[in-house]
Amino acid sequence: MNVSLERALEAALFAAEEPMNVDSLSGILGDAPKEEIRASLSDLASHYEERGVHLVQRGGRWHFETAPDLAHLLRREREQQRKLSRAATEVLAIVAYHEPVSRAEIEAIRGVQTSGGTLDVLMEAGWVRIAGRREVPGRPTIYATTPEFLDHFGLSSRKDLPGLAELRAAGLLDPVDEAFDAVIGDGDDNAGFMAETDDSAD
Amino acid sequence: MNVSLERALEAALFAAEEPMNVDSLSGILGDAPKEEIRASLSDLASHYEERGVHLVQRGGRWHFETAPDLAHLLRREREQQRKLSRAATEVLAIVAYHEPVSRAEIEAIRGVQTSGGTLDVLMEAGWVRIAGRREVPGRPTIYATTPEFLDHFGLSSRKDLPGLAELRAAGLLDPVDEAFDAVIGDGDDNAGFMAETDDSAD
Amino acid sequence: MSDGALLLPSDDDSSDDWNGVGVATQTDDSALYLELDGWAGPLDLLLDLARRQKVDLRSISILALVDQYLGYIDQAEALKLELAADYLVMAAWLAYLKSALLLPKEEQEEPSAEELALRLQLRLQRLGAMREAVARLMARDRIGRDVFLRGAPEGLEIARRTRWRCDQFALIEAYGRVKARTTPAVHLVRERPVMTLESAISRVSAMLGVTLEWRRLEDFLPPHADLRLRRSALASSFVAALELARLGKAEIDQEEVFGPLRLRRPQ
Repeated sequence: MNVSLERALEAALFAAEEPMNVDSLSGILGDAPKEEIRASLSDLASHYEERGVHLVQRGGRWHFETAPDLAHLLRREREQQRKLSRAATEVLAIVAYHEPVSRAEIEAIRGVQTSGGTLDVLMEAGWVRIAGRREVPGRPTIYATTPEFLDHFGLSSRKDLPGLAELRAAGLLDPVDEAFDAVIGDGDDNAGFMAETDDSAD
Repeated sequence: MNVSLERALEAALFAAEEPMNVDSLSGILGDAPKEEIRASLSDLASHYEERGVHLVQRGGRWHFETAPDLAHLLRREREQQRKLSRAATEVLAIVAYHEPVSRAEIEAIRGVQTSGGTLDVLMEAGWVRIAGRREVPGRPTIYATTPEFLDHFGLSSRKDLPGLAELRAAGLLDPVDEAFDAVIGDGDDNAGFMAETDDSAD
Repeated sequence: MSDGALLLPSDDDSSDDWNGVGVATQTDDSALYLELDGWAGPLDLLLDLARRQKVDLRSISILALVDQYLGYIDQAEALKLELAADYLVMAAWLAYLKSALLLPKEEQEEPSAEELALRLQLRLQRLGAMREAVARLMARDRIGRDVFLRGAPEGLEIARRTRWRCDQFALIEAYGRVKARTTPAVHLVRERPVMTLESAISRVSAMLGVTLEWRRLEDFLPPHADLRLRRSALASSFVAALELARLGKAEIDQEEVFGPLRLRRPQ
């Protein structure tokens, strides 16, 4: 165990205003070997496991946070978080589980139009970003989640999304058309069964 | 040693936005007995003594801070040396020979477009400054060199620009000679560089 | 997938489990049936109704669902509640689906009612899956709600300064390179004193007013002007003279080719 590296990492991560990845930690610590940093981070994380503060990794970036079981002590100290609307939480989940995903695809799943404001709120929160365009006619913008999203929801990676593996295995993340073809066997496609709905209570 | 109290104190002090005294800690922790809090704080402080983060008490209030011996890691100026790019060198030379000069003029002289980033680099280097605006339609920003430029290149004034006379003798400066003379000859930047004059005869 | 999973097997099942809106209204959350803004669109309402069947979404009865939806729409219309157009579009579509589902199979058109029902079911499954995902996602330990970051981090100061390097030689060389590469396209017109035609006309006609004698054109120029102004004034005054002659306000005389040009007031 490299005590001095561990101390330095501890100090750097305590002082840091944002989660840090191994690269930037290495940069701060005079280009310490990344393998050693990884080992020390893992030692540090186990040291903190039982304590009131935990060292966690989210999307490749490390930060300290308070232990979840102590939330009740700390919560009242904090101002209430702005609550996301139901539409926003739903759009967020769809982006997270289906990313990258276009607005039309989000709307197809929700069955209602999604106001641009909803995506804006999620982008402003820093949880959703524009991830380019889909190379299909019309080149629609596609959206994906950000590292901050993983931070906020305590996910080490997208693989940690609750139920992701099961949903994927059940084909529930596949588009309806694909699932339909899979069930029916051949692709009789133009059953466009549902009129695309207009605006509704969103 | 009261582990759960210690964990709670650790989390509370970690999340606190300012140092906390025993009273307010007791308030957060459901009115825990202050004697126990004091004992746990002292245990915690010894636990952290050898670590990269210390728990310290100042004027009766407790907070975490990074270990003093690691301060150099966290406040580090990283200076990197970089060679000025070819494009930036050209722009710098043009500014030096023609100042004050607008970006459009720089581009006209170089014969290629100049990215705004190039001038930014020169300004960041401290060699070029904004010298106002040219009083022509569009009021373009004009640029000039700084005293640091003279220092760095070992010139006592712009008139010392080495090779100036030679360049001119070689005819390299001819097409812009007049403008150059006008600038060198009198310091009046607004000498209607490009403006057609009205009746100035009477 | 069997037909049974896709469709309600038969009428008896639906009549047992479901007795129309009236019954559904008496369930614990009867408010559901009055709260029109509670759903994010028809699909959402359908999902909610499907959940009431308390079975896996893969084995819901589409027919029962259709009846419930249509019942809801009827109820809402009876209460004179304003329905968004998309609810009515869905109702029309579901009414069509229902009638198709009740037709004997051989009379069905393409796509078959079963296929349409399957698509609806697949959509509901997908929306349902996301609804559960939302609940599970929002229940995680979230920063600022369940876990907290350091309240007052010192911050890492990494002032990254770049020191740019360049020397005199590189500078001069660069300038020479630019010059060698391009013929400058900047046209810099220096400020230059000129005499406009208007001022020449007024000057020449004023001076013609004070004498009757022939006078050389050069005499009409400003006496102390520098060379460049004189050239401008000469050109302007020449044109002014022609203009005044055209107007009959001056006479012009030139005795030989390239000889002096003389002016006077008309006699």
